Amino acid sequence: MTRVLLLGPAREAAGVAQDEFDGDTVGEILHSAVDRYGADFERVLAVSQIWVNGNPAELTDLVGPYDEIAVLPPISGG
Amino acid sequence: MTRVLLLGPAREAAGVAQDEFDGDTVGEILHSAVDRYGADFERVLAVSQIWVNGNPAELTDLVGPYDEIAVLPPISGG
Amino acid sequence: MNLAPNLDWVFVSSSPLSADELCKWATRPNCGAVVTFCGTVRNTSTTGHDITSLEYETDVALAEARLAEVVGEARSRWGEIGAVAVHHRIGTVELGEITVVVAVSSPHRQDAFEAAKYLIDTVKNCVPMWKREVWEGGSAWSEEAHDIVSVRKR
Amino acid sequence: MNLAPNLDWVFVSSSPLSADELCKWATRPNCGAVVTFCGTVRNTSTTGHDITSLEYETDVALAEARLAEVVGEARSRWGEIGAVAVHHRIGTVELGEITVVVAVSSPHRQDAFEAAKYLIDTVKNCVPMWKREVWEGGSAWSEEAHDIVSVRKR
Repeated sequence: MTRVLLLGPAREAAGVAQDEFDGDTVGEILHSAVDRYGADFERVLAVSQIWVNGNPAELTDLVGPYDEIAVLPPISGG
Repeated sequence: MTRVLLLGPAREAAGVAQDEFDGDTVGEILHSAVDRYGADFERVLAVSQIWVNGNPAELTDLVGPYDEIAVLPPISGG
Repeated sequence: MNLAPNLDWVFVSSSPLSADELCKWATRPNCGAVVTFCGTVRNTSTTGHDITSLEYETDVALAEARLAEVVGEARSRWGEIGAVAVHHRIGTVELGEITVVVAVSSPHRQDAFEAAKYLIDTVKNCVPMWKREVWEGGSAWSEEAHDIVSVRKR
Repeated sequence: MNLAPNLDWVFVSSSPLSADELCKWATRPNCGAVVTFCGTVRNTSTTGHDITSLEYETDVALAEARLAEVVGEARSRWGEIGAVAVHHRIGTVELGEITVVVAVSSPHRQDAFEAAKYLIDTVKNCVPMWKREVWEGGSAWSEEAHDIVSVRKR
């Protein structure tokens, strides 16, 4: 299982701040996440950045059980 | 009598922070001040700005009993 | 608050922030200048309502790692700066309270001003942080949102 | 400390200065940015000694009048800034303590940074203030002295 962090509007759309998924790539895991959370989450995901272990990642990147995927919608800090 | 403020190194050279002098112009009063305080003060005065009531003044400016002359050596604030 | 480190201090917390605390911490024997920037909750809003508070959320570990990267980049640009702190509040922050505070000390004030300006600009562009605007009877995500920028791209 | 005025607050006093006090005072409902600058006593010196404290002297009325003129000039240059405070300490100020603090609030941080930088630069050039450096066993006037500059000439 790979941990997924869901931040800000992604957390709101998913209904949870973190979750766990099976899958070999970032893309597979996010696909499972859309299945689990539905259309609202899919819309947020479409405008979000994806990081793995704190760094920007591609959908084709491989992940394992010690990796952490983060879904980061557009920010508004400060 | 016109009040004279002596600031920083001018205060140190004169030995007092303020004093009073008779005289009709800024120049006359500062001349009397040199007579009263001596050569150390004269050296400080030579590099100082002179203000009357908070504004830069000329030696020929007339002053009266409600005016305040300030002797301001080079500054080093903040 | 946790034990303050020596030169770099990034911190994300739901506790109230203090400019004095960071100013005192940043003051060093060889640094005559300390510039602080405080972002505070104001009543004007991106959504047209009278704001009563803001709610910030993030993942603390991700945000602190990014803050540390921003501070490192500031050090590479201004080699003479002394202590650098960036603290960001999360959770509910009331009108007038501090949401983010930056403090930079330096032997010379020009560097401290420039680095502080760079730090707050870069924090706002590069650090993961989400803001909800709260008003009497409602709340919504801030509409001024933008993509996260990588620190080196600025 | 005396009663704080509404928008401009200049103050010369022998009491300790606080960045927090000015930051809080400067915070306004419509101003999301507060920049403060603190000048602190550092150990390096113009006279080559290890500084233990500084002694500032001035005429308080003359200095406060000049500070008010500097603040007025800042307002004429940055019309949107909110509250502006400049406090300067006189008397003995120990190593690490604050000698001067500037605080500026503004709806936008760019103005607050620029105005704060202008204010401290102009205060150092234009306000009558004399500094003695004090070390173990002696003291002397600072050797970085320069003529007072008129506010409008900057």
